[in-house]
Amino acid sequence: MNSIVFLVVIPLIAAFLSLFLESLNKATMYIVTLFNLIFSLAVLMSGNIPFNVAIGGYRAPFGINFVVTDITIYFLLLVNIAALISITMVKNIKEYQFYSFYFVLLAATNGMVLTGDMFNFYLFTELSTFAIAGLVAYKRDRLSTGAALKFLILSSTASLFSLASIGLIYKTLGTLNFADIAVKLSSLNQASFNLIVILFLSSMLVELKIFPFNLWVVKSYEGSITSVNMFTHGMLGTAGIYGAIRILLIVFPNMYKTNISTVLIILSFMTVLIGEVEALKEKNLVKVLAFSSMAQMGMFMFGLALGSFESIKGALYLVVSNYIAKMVMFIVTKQYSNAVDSKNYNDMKGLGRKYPLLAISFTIAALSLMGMPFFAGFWGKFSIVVSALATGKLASIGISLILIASVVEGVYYLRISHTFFSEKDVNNVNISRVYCLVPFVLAILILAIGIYPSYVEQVVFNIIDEIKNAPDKYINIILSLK
Amino acid sequence: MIELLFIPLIATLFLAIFIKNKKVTWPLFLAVNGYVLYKLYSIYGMWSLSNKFDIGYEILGAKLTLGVSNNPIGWYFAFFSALITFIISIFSLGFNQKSKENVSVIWMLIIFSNLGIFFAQDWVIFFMMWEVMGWTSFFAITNARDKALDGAKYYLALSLIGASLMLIAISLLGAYTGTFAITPSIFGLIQVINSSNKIGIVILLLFLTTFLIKSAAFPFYMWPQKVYAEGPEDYITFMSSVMIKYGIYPMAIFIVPVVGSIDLPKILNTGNILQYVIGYIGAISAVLGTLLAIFQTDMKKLFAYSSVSNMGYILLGFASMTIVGFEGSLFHVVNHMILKAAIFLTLAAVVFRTGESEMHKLGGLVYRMPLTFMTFLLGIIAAAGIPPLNGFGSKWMIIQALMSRKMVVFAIAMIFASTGAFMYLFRALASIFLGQLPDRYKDVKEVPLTMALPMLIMMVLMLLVGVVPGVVMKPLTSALKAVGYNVEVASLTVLEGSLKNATIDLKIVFYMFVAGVIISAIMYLFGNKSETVPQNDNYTGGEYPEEWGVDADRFNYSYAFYQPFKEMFDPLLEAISIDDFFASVGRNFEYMSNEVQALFKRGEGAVLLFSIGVLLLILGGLII
Amino acid sequence: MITVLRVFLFGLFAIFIGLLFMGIGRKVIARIQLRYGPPFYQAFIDVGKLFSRKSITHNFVMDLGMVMSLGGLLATMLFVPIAGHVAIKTSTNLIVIMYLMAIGYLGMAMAVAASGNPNATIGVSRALTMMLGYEVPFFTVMLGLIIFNGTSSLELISNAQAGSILNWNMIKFPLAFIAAEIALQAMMGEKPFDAMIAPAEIASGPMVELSGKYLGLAFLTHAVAIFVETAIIVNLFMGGASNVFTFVLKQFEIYLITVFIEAVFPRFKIEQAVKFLWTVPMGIAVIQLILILV
Amino acid sequence: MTKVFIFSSLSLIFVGLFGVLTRKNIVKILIALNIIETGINMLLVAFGYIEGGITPILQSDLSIANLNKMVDPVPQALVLTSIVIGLGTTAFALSLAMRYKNTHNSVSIRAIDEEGVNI
Repeated sequence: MNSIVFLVVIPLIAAFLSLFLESLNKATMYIVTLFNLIFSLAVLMSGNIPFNVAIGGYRAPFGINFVVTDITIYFLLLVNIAALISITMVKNIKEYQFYSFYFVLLAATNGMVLTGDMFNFYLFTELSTFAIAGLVAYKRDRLSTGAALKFLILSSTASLFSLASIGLIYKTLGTLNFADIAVKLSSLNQASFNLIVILFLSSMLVELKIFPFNLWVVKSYEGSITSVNMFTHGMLGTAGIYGAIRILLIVFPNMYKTNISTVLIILSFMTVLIGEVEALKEKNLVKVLAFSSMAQMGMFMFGLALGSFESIKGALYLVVSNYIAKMVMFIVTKQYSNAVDSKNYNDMKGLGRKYPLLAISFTIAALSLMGMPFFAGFWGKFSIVVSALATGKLASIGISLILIASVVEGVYYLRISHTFFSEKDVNNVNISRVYCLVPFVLAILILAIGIYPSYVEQVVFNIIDEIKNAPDKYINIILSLK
Repeated sequence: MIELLFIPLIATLFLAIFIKNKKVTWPLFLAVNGYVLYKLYSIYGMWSLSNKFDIGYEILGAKLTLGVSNNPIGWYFAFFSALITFIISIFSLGFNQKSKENVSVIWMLIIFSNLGIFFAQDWVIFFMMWEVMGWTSFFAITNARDKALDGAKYYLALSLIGASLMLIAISLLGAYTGTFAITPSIFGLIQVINSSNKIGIVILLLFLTTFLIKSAAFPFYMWPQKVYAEGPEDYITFMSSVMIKYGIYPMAIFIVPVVGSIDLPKILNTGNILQYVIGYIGAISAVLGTLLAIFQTDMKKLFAYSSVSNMGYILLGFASMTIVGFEGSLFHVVNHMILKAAIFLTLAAVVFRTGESEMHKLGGLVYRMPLTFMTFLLGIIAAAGIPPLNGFGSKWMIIQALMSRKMVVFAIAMIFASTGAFMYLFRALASIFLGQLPDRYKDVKEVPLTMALPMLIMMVLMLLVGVVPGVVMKPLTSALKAVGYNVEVASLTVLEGSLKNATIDLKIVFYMFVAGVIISAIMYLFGNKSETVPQNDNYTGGEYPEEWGVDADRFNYSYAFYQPFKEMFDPLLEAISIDDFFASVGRNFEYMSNEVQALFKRGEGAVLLFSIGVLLLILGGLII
Repeated sequence: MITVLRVFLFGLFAIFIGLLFMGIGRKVIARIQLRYGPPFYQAFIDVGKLFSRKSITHNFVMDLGMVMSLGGLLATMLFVPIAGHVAIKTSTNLIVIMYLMAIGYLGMAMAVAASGNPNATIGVSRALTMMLGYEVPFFTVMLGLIIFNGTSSLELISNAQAGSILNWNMIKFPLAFIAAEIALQAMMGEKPFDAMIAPAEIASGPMVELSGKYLGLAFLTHAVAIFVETAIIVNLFMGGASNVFTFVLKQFEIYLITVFIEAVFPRFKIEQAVKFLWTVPMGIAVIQLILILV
Repeated sequence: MTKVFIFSSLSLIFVGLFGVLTRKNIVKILIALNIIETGINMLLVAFGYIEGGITPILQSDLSIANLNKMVDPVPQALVLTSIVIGLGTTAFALSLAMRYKNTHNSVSIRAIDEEGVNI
């Protein structure tokens, strides 16, 4: 299955080509994205999973390798689906820079998910932040330029930290392969292990939007166009989550024996608290979504940091719920804010009456984020609460604070929903009905998962299974390659 | 069994599709409610009906199956809820002719969750339905109108807090007793508590808090007045009569059996500590609700506080932990449903015709709306707990139970509250319907037939349950018997108290009352005939004020009705304003929100904060 | 048929005794104030006169309310055992009696509020406030006796005191008796607790708009109220009686005490009255209750 | 010798970090970032360095005999890549900085900017 490399290579080629294609760029974008999606679907269907591809024929610990296991393929699909949905929001963009950056981002996020090598992972991360910064800056106004610059400075500082960590890993373990690191990690002494994990985490957490590493989020969400927001959320965010799962749970599982997991618990519930509380007073809908996505990532991180399989399962449910719900919300926000030419949700009064599908989708997404039953988010919340209470005092306090924060979330989201439905004359507004359909289908998906989570449960089970039996399901596949 | 939940859900979809068309939605709403009522009637006694769904989700290492099953106490609650809902939905038919918004979709969803709560077999599905009730109520209360937003937000926040507490409680319960099913978990929890485990008490208190929030008991007594004041009137009728009981149901099936049979230190040999906790919450709710109701000027707020006070009675009945008190409380649940529905229907009718809910701006409506007046009159007589209308029997049973357990403080609180009830009830009667009719309401008409009919039904119900309490007590006692309580099935008109020689035959009370009225009517007819004269004739001695160059002023005593009394209580009420507390919490949250936002607005500190974060990580990882 | 006759006779009896007491009361007060006073049958004459006059009404609620008021009190009266006789065999439950009494007051309040006169409404608002004032201490007293006897049946409580005078609750629980007496004073609306009538202030309050037979019905209501309230006290504290004559005599003693207090005291303001009722009689009643409980 | 490398690279990192944290001028911040990067690159090279080591090229018998004295080539490969990445980032950031100057009329990162623009 060496062809898996195409997932990265073709977008990269497209990135080059986009400099010359001009008006064909949009078509290329669809073609490449569809290719990636269909290709990854084909990989899923082929039944060859898991497999390992050594780039250039170098055997696993020595060369760079691409690994496809259950986790990989699911996240690959998530990334590519997000890409497809996001690009439907792209309209009237002529500049080749946008397309070029998009292709780089697509290649980088696919690469992040596929790679089995630490340094390669760092490279792809760097590339993706680079691309996102470029995309954020696309609007060329004060807001986006400032946001992009600050994001770039922050993320390159962070990635320098991770580079240092990679250096340390290489120095101490003599390898950069994920699987090899996992095997050799037990020989490492505690202090250097801590230092490595801390340095690596500090770059990881920037992408995962954990407080206090998340100051870029609001500005870049606010400054960029909707499709870019969806890239940030659906592609970069999802790839980051993949990285967190892969690296924390499979490469550095020893982390749970140290105090770092405690620190992570504290940071993550602080993230939730701060994110929700800030969103309460915010009137700009895009910023509300930014704050809320911070909080959701905090919740995810909380589940991950607890470290029990129950809580990881909850975290994965949250990922699914947040992934779909935020997508819905961004689309709705875009349609509504374009319609009234304002991002303040108080100006969007009455739109829910004229275009109820959008508003209903938004409400369903919001309810899912709040963790309401019969919506996808509930199962995640339930699992996390159950396992947090079984874990210990700190986790119990944390989960209580998170639940209080989710009350705040409920209040502001439903207030926004209410605003959509309140009465105002909106006759001069026009939204294409086609655009109402995408979020509605996604919202129905949320409901379906909420009511009958069996299919997601299967996927989540496979992921957890891989984490549980990491030596069999991941490490040996790579290292025993001839 | 499952179709009972399924039909409302399907109906919700249809209602949503036809939301613009009032001619379709409200009859459909009525029809579905009728179906639910019929279905509930038909499954009486079939306690083994149940459905289980496997949703393929694992929790605590076991597959989670969700189940609904018919159970006696749940049926009792569900049936009477459905009955009242059905009557209210007849009223809605006429009431919503003019309104722009359509609350029926959300309302149907609430009915669905309502049935789910009553027939839940395990805590997970109970919780799911409970949460659905929370957010749907938010939309139902606002009903897309901005003025109701504050109250709705308050309610939403409270119910979300409650639900969070319950989620924690359920998780702990599952972890410690190993089951999510409701009935086994009762025994499990009793065992956990009896083996001197503090966590058991914590679980119990978490559940209790959740239920208290929904039933608007003491520390959470503010939401009814905020919500009822602005919500759509017909929905508010449903909320005040039916929905406020949702907190009582789980208390009856879970809290009461657990508290009744755990080993805890006793107070004065009359009851354990938790019993007293519930009792004091009930007593404070009853007294405080009464006092606050006395001082309201908005009629909907007044009756909102009256509901708080009535919830207090129900809690007092639970606190007595005697079978009579328990029966009394559950009986009062239905009584309060009926009488509150009757009262709120009349209020809705008044608002429908006048658009006014401040009592001192109304007056004299009895001249224009006699039927509404009669319903209201019977409603307040019932609410005051005066025989021969309903309200009395249940209150009597609760007081009997409290006296037999020598819980004197609670008994006195109860009497205080029910005597104080005369004050606010009469105040509402006098200010809305009696006194002099303002000129602007000269052309007010009696309500149309669809709204008059439910009122008539309510009057009949109040009298029927008042004179023949057996129509409610029989199903109640047989339900309790089916659950395993040691009770006898009640007879039609006789209520049993728990003290010596304490049985009352409400039939005889009714006859006595009729006899008294007949004697009195004979006296009345015996007197010389009377003449109906306009108001001013009595003042002016037959002269016309216009001829003297003066206008006839109309004086009504309806503002600051109990001013001297209020002044007595002002210091007390200022001292214990829970509202201020919650408001300050809300303010603090918003203040915090502003502060932290400033952090993100500046943005140049990003790298700085990042480094601080790294430092924290390092310090945390190495030192902690 | 016999039952109907009994009920009717009981009602008439109560009205008769009540009116008689009222007349005698007026005479006694007059003598205390060094006046000659009207004859003791003056109340009958008044009622007769009022019923024979033409009267005015403003709407049907007034009629309804007045009938309800007298009817409610008569119904209450039928529950009170008079020297062991009750109109119909029933458990003479104290709580039922207390709640039934309220319907009479509610009817009266409704009727006068319907008259549309602000003075009347003020009077009613005061009366209801006063009611909250006296019901609480009175119930506390009752609660003590109910817990002591283990029953809430008035008849059983009364029977438990049979025998010597030392068995009377009045002797056994003097504090309770004092508290009940003070509460009774307020219950009857006599001075110092007559803020709801206050002729000089609000022109007799509730009665201001009543005329002819309406005022007559109000008179009768008051008469029955006096009968019922004194009868409750007699049953609670003086052990009832073996025959009707002694019973009425005991009732009269209670009424006389009330009249004496009425004759010499000025009037409380309404909030003073409530505060007084919630401190002095309530305090006494609570002390008694604690003594009973311990 | 390795220690000197490590200490000097660490000091470069801290100097750079100090610059990033305290400077307000965007260009200075970018320079400081580059200093950190250089420091880290040096660190990586130092990690692979062996006291008195030889070039890791198998060209003669001597080099084959002294395999364990060879300097690790991987860090150098890494460093090359990371230098390229750094270059790209810096170039991109500088172009953004130019636009920043145009839109904000300032190169201070504290220029009060984005707020108030939203409608």
